[in-house]
Amino acid sequence: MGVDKPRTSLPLFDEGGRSYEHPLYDKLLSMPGLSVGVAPLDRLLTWGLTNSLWVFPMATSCCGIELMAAAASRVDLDRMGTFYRGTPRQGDVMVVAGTITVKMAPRVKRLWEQMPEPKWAIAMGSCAISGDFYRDLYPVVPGIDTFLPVDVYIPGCPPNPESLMAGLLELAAKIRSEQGKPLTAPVQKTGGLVATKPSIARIGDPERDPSLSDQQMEAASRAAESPVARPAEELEMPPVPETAPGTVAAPPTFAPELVELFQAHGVVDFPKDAPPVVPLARHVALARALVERGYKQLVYVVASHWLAGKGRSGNVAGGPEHHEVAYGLRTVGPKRGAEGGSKLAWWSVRVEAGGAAPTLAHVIAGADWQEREQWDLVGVRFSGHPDLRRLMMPDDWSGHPLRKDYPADAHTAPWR
Amino acid sequence: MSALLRGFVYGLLVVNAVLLTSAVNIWFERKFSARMQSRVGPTRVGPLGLLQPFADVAKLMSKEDTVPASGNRVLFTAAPLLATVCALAAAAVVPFTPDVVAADLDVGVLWVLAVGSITTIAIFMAGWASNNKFALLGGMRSIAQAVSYEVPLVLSAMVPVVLSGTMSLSGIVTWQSEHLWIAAWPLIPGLPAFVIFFLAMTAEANRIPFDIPEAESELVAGVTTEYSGMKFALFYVGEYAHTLVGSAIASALFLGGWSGPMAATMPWLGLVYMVVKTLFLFFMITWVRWSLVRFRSDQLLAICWKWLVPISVGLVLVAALWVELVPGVH
Amino acid sequence: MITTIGFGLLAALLVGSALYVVRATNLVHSVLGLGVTLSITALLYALLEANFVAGVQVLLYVGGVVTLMIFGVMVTRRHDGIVVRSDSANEVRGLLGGGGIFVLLALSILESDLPSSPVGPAPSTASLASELLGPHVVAFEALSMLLLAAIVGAIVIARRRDFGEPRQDLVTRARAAREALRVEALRAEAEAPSPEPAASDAAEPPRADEALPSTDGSVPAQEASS
Amino acid sequence: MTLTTCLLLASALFSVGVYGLLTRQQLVAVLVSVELMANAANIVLVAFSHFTASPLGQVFTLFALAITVAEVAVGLALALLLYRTHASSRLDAAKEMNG
Repeated sequence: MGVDKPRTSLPLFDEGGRSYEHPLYDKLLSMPGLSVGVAPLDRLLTWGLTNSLWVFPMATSCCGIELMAAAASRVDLDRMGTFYRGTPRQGDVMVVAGTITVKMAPRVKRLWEQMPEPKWAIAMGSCAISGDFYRDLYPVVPGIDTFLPVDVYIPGCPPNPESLMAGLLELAAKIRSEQGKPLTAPVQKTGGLVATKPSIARIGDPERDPSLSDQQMEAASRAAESPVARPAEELEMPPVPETAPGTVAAPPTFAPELVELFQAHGVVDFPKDAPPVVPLARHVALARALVERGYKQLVYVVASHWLAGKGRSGNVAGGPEHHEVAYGLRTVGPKRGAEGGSKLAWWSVRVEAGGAAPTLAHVIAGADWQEREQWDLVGVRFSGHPDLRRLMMPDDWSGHPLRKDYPADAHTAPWR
Repeated sequence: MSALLRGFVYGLLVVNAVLLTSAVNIWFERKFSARMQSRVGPTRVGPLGLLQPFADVAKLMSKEDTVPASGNRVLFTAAPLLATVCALAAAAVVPFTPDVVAADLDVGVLWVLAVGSITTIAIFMAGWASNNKFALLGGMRSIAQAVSYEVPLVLSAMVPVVLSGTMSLSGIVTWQSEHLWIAAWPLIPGLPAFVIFFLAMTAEANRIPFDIPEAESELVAGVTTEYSGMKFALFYVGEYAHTLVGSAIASALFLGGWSGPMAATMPWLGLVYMVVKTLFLFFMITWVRWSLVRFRSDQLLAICWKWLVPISVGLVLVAALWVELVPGVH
Repeated sequence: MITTIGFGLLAALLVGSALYVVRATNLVHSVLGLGVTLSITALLYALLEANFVAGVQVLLYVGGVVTLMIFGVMVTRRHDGIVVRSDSANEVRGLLGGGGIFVLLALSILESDLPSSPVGPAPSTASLASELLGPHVVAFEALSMLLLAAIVGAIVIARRRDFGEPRQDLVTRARAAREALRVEALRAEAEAPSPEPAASDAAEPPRADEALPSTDGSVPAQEASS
Repeated sequence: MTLTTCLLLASALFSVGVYGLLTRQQLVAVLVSVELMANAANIVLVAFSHFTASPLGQVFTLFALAITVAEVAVGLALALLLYRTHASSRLDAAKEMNG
């Protein structure tokens, strides 16, 4: 059981910055006599640009709500000629509002590339600026300036609409300050995430800003030294309680009419606060029987990963490494109130390392994506699954981030 | 030859006036929608933000002009031109005063309807040449809508034609100056026909509540999804020009055009009447746009085929009966 | 003079666009080219002082027929297959047929004695109307019946949904093909060296009776792959 | 512009339509070619109407236009049907009889 290696074959940093220049523009400016006409024209175009900044909203989370509020009454971005266009072709400013994950980042990058020049990017909110407290989470991009040339940062969590307006005014001032200079654009590279140089020096990052004070530096290095999370192997768990397994009496929380069915499918123990464990061989048959009894809605499929010697009830000496996959099914129907209501049946299966759980996708259609998610994140295999692909993580991701042996500080993104 | 020259000069005037008015109408609509939503609207450019459309155009001029790599370059470029030209070509036969009309065709109404029907092809071309699924869906919706609404549009436009006995727009206006507005006098075919023409014209111009070809919540930006820069500006202005010219034609067909008190003696007053009526209709469209929500596709077609078409057929019959039975119509 | 130049220009454009229509490899281009051809024909009508017919031509042909045809092309194609390569299988047959007919027609036209200028003033739209609704009113009414019948017939033909077999076959085949693809991908993935060992015998593979469709009616992967 | 040139133009158009009819396989493409031929016939009618100063030609053109619309409606319905039953709009696909 080897630890998945974080992927390393990703594009390098690009420190090029703004180096692209429109060839025709310089040629025009160098022609004698033209500069007289070009200057007012440039002023006119700058006037148009600064007063008609159409926003292409890239809203992924709570900042998006503030983004919407900014266009509504009371703040009204339309006062300065700004409104939102749903297509990148007609946007001038991409406002990235919200956390960007590793899977989302290539899409953001592609949308950015689809915007016509000249274009600007605004990072709105802590997550877009730096990743904020999701920063060290495995799927989160620590700030969009790792792959977009950001022009204006709007701090806040989330920033209020007035801040967004102030940011847009800042951007207009920036555009105005660039008036008369040759039109430049950042180098565009195709494929993967091409990182630009982060414009905010990050505390704790190797590239520190010399302007930071000593105190800040010290605090930052202390923070950097303390591990993000302890490796899973060190986690202490309480020992397994001595109560002998095999007590048939089901707790009152378990639906009484199902006890017999579960026993018929090889369940010997009904723990009080955990799902009963069903042998793998009877797993699908039990699910089918439950479906026939009206338990038709798949509420959850939750898998957990246990290292050798660990189990769901504590340390198990000599216990094998395994996954435990819990399923919950619910009745659906018109009955309501005390007599009817929705009833829940739950159970789990143990999948030893290297094994696979038979899929329920053919019994309950909804199991398809849920099992995909569990495979993607926890790494439990489902045999016979029609479409076992990555769901949450990028397609080329390797490893399963919620496995216990996944390095807690594994920096899987290229900018780490 | 002088007729050609006159047509050229008037055409140039009319085109520029329509485009300028469209630009101002964009400003008006933004201010108006802001008022409807407790907002303020553009304030920063010019007095009351009046220069906002011009700032937009200045910006769009400086934007990169993108053409989808797998799209069809020729059709992609031709589509916004065709759409705008069709909208402006219809303005050629609009009588602004008894004298100011670029081309007084004897089949003016037919010309307007024929040119208007080509706009659909332009929109479809845009959608197809973009090679974008949203644009294509918008184009297909546009065709379904335009083919349907063409029918009540033509039929309701036939009511003034039947009543006045001419297909020339200035002839129809002259008839109304001798009688009354068609929307008012033979009240029964007149007023419903006006309402139907107005609705169908709104649908042809793809304005809310008939804007399913560019339903933003479903289709990103509809057929204009892939358009940027000046090509998008052409669509943007062209849509307003289309609406404006449609309003002008509706007011000429049903609201008496330049006719009004003292218009016969003072031609400039006729121009004022015409402009006021046109802008009033445009204002109505804007008002409807910011008050109503969008119809579903099936509702849109159901309204057309189950209500507007049968009613307008009946209206044409009533108009014919009116001409036959009431003395002094012709 | 202007008429002659205009006619020559229109004729050249007309024949050129018609050639484009029949030669275009893309069906949508072909239909749009037809629209251009018909618009130029309308201009020709205007040159022949038939304004009303020109207007009807644009309204009906360009606005109606071409639009309908575009719609027809779109609904008979799936989204990615809009580019329809229309093949010119029998080039020789076409050239012989078209060329032969043209030669025959041209010879007979050139042999005939035809007037070179109008014998009188062009007919007005009013005379057109009185002709249409006077002597030819029966044909006019019959035509409206024809149109009605054609529309009803078109709806009946196009709306029939009970073709059953071929269509369902398509759907079932598509679904089976998709399932087979997925199973194939899964198998390839299981065989490829992965960080974890491949699925072993510890987990019981779903038995055949377990794999039958139950509630959702989806096709089980085992059947689809066979 | 004489009647002869008009007729020559119409016959050229007609021949182009025949060429398309004989070379094309797609049902919609065949419909397009038929449209071209009908259009040529209409040109003849309008030309005769102009040079004989009689409205009859234009009247028949209007009739022909309406008939063409009917033809296209039915033809497109057939194309749709062909596509549904044979998953293709090629005329070859419709060779077999189906009761």
